[in-house]
Amino acid sequence: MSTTDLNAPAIALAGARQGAARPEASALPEWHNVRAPDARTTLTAAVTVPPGRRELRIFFSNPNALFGVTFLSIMVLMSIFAPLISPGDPLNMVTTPFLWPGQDAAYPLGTDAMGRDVLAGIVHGSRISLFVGLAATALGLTVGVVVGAVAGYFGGWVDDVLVRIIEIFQTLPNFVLLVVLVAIAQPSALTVTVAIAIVSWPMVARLTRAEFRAIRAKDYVMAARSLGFGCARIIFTEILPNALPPLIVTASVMVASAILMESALSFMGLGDPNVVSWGSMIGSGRELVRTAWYLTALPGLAIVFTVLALNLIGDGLNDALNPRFSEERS
Amino acid sequence: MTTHPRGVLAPTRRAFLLSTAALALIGTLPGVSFGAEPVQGGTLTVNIGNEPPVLVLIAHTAGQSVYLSSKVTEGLLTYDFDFNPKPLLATEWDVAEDGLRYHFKLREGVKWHDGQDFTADDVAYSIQALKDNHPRGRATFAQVKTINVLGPHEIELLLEKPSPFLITALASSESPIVPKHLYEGTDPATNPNNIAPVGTGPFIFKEWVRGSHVLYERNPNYWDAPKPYLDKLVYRFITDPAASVAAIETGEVLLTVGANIPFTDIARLQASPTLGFETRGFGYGNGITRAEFNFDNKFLADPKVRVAIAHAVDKNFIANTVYLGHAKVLNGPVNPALAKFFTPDLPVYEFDPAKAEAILDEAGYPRGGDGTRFTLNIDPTQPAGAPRQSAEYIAQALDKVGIKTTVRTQDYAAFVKRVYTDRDFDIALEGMSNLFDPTVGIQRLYWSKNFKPGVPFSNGAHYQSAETDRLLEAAAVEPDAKKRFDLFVDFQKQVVADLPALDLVAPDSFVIFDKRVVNHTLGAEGFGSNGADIYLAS
Amino acid sequence: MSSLPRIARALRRTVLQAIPTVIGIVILNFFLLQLAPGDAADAMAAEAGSATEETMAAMRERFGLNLPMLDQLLTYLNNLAHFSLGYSPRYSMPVSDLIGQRLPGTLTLMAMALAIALLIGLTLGSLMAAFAGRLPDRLISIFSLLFYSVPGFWIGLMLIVLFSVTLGWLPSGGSGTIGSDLSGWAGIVDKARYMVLPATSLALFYVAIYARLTRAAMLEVRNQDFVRTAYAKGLSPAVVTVKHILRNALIPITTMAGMHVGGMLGGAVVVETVYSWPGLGRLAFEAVMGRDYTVLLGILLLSSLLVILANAVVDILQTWLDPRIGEL
Amino acid sequence: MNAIVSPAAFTPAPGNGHRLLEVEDLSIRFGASDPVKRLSFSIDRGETLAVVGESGSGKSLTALALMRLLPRNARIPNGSIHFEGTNLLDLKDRQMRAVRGRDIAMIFQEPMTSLNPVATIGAQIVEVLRLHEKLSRKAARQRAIELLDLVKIPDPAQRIDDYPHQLSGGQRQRVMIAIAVACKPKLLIADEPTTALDATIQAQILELLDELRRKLSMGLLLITHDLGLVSRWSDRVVVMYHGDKLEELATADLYAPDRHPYTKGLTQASIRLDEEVHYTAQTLAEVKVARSTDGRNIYDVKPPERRALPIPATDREQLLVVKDLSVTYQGGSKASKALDGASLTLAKGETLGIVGESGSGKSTLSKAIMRLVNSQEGSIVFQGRDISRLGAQQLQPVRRDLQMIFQDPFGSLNPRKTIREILEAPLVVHGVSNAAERRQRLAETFEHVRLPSFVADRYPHEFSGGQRQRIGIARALILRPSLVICDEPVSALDVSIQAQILNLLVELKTSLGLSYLFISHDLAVVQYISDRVIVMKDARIVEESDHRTIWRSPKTDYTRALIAAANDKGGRPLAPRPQLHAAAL
Repeated sequence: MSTTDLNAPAIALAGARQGAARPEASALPEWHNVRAPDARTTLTAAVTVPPGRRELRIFFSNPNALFGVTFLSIMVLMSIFAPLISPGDPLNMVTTPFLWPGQDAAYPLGTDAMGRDVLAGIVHGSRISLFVGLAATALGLTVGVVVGAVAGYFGGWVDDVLVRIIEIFQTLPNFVLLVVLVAIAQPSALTVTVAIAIVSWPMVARLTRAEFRAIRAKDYVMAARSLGFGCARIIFTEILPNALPPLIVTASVMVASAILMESALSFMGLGDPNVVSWGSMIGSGRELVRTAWYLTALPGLAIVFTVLALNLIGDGLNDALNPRFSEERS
Repeated sequence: MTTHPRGVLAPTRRAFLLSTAALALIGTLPGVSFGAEPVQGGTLTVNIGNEPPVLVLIAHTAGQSVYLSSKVTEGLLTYDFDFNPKPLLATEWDVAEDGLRYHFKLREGVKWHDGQDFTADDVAYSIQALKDNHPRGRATFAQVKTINVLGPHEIELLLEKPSPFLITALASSESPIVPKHLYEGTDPATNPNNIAPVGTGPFIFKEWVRGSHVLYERNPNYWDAPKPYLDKLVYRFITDPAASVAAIETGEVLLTVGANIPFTDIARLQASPTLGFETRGFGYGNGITRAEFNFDNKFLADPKVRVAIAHAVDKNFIANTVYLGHAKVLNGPVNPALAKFFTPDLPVYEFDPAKAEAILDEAGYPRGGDGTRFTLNIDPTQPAGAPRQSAEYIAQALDKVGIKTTVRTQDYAAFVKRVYTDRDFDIALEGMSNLFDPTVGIQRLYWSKNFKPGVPFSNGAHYQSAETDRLLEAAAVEPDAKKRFDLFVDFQKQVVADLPALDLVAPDSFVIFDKRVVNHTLGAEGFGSNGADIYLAS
Repeated sequence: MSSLPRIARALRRTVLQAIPTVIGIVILNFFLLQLAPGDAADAMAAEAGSATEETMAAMRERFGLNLPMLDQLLTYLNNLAHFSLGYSPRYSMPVSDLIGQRLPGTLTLMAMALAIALLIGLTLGSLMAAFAGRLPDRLISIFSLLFYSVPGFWIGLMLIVLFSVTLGWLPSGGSGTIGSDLSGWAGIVDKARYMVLPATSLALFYVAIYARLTRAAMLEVRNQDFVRTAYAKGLSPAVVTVKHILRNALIPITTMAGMHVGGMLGGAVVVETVYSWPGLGRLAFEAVMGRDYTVLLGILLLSSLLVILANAVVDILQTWLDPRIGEL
Repeated sequence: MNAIVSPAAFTPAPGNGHRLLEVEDLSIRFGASDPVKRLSFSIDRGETLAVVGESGSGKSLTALALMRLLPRNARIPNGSIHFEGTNLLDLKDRQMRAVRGRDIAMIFQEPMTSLNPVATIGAQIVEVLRLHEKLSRKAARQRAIELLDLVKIPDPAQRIDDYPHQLSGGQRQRVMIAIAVACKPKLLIADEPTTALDATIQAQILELLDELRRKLSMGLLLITHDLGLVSRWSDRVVVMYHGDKLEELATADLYAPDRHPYTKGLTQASIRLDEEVHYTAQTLAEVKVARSTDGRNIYDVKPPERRALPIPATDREQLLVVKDLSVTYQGGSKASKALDGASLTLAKGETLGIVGESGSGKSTLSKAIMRLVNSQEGSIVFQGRDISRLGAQQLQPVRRDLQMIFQDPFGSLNPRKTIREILEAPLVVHGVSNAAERRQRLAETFEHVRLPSFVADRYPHEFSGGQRQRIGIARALILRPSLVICDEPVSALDVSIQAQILNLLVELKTSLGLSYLFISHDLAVVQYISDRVIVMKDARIVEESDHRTIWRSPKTDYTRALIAAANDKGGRPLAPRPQLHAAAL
């Protein structure tokens, strides 16, 4: 479990899936050390599938993962075609406030306290929520991977310094740091994204560092060094591709956490007021949770299902990516 | 009434008459006991929303502290709903015809909670401290030239110029009297007594668990025995609106004031047979919502643009949709609740987007290719709730007439810095208190001499009008009530014409209480009174 | 070999590593907070609703905000060097007292939440491992993920509506019956009644994490050679699970639980807001909003110490669980 | 060359009336494949039966099947396992548990992981005693101490409270044995019990097992890939390949002429120290298994060929001169010396063998020369230039001439790259920018290592260990180096593959004019391939000599001990094996 030394729940969740059971279809014995030298010959020599195909097959044979992919695809399509599904600015106050879902066929999901169409909000909100989730993850992942890779690969004082920095960020309570950052930068979709990335990169860095330290000692990295490969080449072409599987799993969970963090920020009144996100819908509906609970429940459900879908995808990816590579790396 | 006379120990004739008059008045009010015998005992748990920074308002003005400070630390006077003064620590008072001398006789036999006697020295010290330290006291007592202690229970204030509002500023929460022996020689702002107060009031400070509650206990040696009736008074700080509502519904708090209660829940709570609503008793607040225009913005500096904006915004929408009807539409800077200074006789900018567009076209701001004339930002004072919703509405309304408007949210400190220090704003959507008098609560927003970058709640618009200045300055020292009223009416007309700010609505304030809680609102101070009369009906 | 020297070594290492971290946190946050628009005087004036030039100046002087930034930092570091967290003019009390008041509440809440999360998580995780790959595994997995995916405040509010308003079983907020002089068992019961809902709200988020971690760890350990050895001895599956698998599986879980101590403090902000719980999370939030740097820095320092302490506790726990740790 | 079709017809010798275990027609199935097919054999009381096979032969699965400890996803579609007349496959789980550990016990390959790391060894022994013998806590502890004494753990009363990590690998295996024999089982299954251990320890463990077998009159099922072990320690041998039993024979007949060609190939391919074979004199035999069109295996042996290669002169131009090289690892607070003042020379065309047990510093030496770890003291003069302090830039041209082959063919190839990418990357890095030239070099190298060039676009996981090692060699050779450091290049390979790789290395050396620094713990391999040999112990070089002298007249006790251990385990049975006599514990 290279990931047990991680701090954040999101990554913990990803980490928790490291070393999950192999898929039942596999013909591999379960005991780790049932192998004489050269044992894997017979297990893999006959397999002539390009890498990736097998993982995809395992991934798509997992019903949970399939559900996740389907739901997320719908969400992504919805966000892409939002202007077609629901034309106009979702912030527009179009009709009577507090229409309950089903009360008016023109607004099937009802309207909020300001007479805005909830359906339009959810449709358009998917854009911001997914954008914040994906962009924050991309950013956090990039920074985290670079820092983690440098620390893990070079070791020594570079590692010491970077680990200190990572530790400083990890020791700070995540959400408090997030609030401080957003308070400094003023809430907008961009600053919220960057702030979420800032609080999430250390976990990625830690994970990457652990993977790099493990892979760095592998013979094929030794071989690359002995062949005179440059550091950048070794990091990006030799180590990184092999460190990716846990990072991919982590990324799916990070997107989910970023969406949750955005909604929590909105709950505390620190969301972007000029765009609709699921979080901001919950944030503005939270006071009305007793009287018009659908205003929080509907975007809440959108978040729950999206986060669930992302987590299920993460699960599926883990099942698909892990077994072979955990073996390759063992 | 016979066994527990409400009178004072040695009432002067005048004071006696006053208190009788007050009694008569009270007797006619609904929700207030008459005939019923006050019950001794019980604990009243109150939710005041945010946690107050201090428990004594000698050098502070924080809104939440009002409900706590007055219970322990009393003032000289208390007031009925029409701001007529009634005796508290002062038993008799009179103001000279020219308004330059205030004379007080103080109650005898009153002791501080630590056993020391209450004397005129305490009053003299407190008024000087308020003049030196209190953010509003500096203005209220600005004209006080000399404070003379005439005897152990007698004091006079001599003024430079008349301060007609001074007599209404002596409530417990506005001008508390603190024990000199605990404050002398210290900085009143940081005196430890501020967080663990010793006062003369009906309740004794017991504990303040930060983040959780403040606990007061009955003062058994209160000068107005057998008051107070309550054994304990607990203040809780529930910030989450939904949780505040839950606390009322479950009966965990019996009274809620100053907490954030969603307007949607109010209708539901009003249907409850056990709950009562009180909208009076906010005479020291009188909040209004206004959109202040930055005159340093080149568009907003143009009066036509401001007029166009006034026509573009439907105040009724804000009152009805944002506040769900729990607000009154304003045409001027004075809250109707501040009845002594309110005039309905003001010009109205009717809601007419077409007219707004016409004015903007005429003023030379045609719609561009994308339909936009120019762009503005609007900054609501709070990032959530009614201010933000109002801002969102205004942004939309302005969008419709071609002014592309962006809502920017930030926390309160950042808002204050942005508007008053950095002046990096176009339209600031603010909640402002009129307070108990326009000279104290309104003048600061319009007086050109109060354009002070760095000072919050000053003249943020950078509005400058010689006529307005003249009217405000004259009203500030005008002892005659009628003349003063006329000056303020002229002032209101002037600023409605100049539009340094668009006054939107006056939101209602509520005390939501369990109907067993009796006598919590008896005058202009409302729950900000000393609370000696409150009891829990069985 | 006794485990005491190992524990002592682990502690010393932890402390030595902590010092640069703590200094880094102070300096980083100090400058970070300086970037925030507005200062404590602005915040207090905003809160008060009125101010004058004189009061603003007086406040800035009291807060030390009129000093150059570096001086402020040096003053703060100097205070720290004398084991003082400074004084909060906003709260008119020493920061250490302020934090001290809230610390017990926060700690009990976090401990309770962690206990609930671990209890449910371990149970669900063991079930999932037992049914790995089959329907119950997938169902429990989705079930636990649901709690992970639902925003915490929503769960909190719904629990209040259900258990306080509708059923009237539990109080909706606060940390104890105020002014009651309950002591002994009655006092504990009273506290517990107030703690159930917030602790559960805080815990539910972590349940999914522990459940999954437990599942993974159990499956991982289940395939280890020594488990095969245990079976080869003729032990029954139950004995193997309890005596051989569980203890080994606990090791990664304790690591993670230790890591969550810091995170819980952040997550507590929302829960403490919903339940008006007098905790450090809420205080931290208010300190940010009030630009009360001394308080915020104090809390951040404390939370980092808390994390370090938690790590030390985890170290000790693991030293006990796993004799290999601390040998080198 | 003779090829026959398997399975060979074989009738087991009639038993001696003390039949303990009778396996009949046993198959094991995973999904669609049967790693063990219709296997039959038997073990008598007090007898040692060896099951021999290379990886994937199904021998370990067979052992697990006897204990009914097969992985969950394995099934036994047919066959029976009769133990003292009871078919174990018919027993309920509860009944089977009573058999495990009491009647049949098992020892596993990996002593490092087979013990619970968080329990004391005492507790782990006591556990089995309390379970089956129902001993009191105190009595069980007493017995545990006796057992530790029996398996020759020094100071057992003290060590009983140790945790596994405080013991060496050999000691842990002894503890495993103590657990296994605690209840005096009738059958002891030892699955590759010494594969993970150093040679000197291997002999001791096997000695112990054999002694216990006699003392406790157990049947012993010895599962191994090592023919040397079999010939020394077993009574009968079952040879398996790919799930098929090829033949069963008495150990004495292992080297007889009329054996199954696979068995013959295995015995010929494995090198033994006492045979003193040297690469200059002959090639090694190679076993080849091919699959016929009807799906059966065709076995083929390529016998050794005589040859007479010259022994390179050591006084020629020195390619590598290492002087007083020291490496210190900074591990936290304390520093450990991994290499202490090593000096050596290597002439052009020479193969310098380095032997030593694990932890002796062999690998550190090779990595220090490769500049993969930094040395603190001493010099490395390669091609006349001290490279010990060169920076990465200056080192770049040197690396072209100095290459390395790694031990684990599974870990030395990047699983994410095709073979073409793996082999072309070094060319790109070293400035061969012309794609055509790179293709040409690739084809050439494929030819050198005897790989068909159509495999270039496959990924490493599609290859067997032997093929991967060829790819590893190809990667080392593609830059046309002059010195190749071979770090245990064959120790992870099966015997048959080992012979192929060794033959290839010798061929390449002569055809490409290479020099080798050949590191191995296996004395027989080093003896075969080296011109000169260095012996290392505890980070130091303790002895150096030419390839003949060092085996015949070793100068140090350590070398003598190494040789003795190697001979002990690997020799032909020199004396009759001690016969069974029941002795109580």
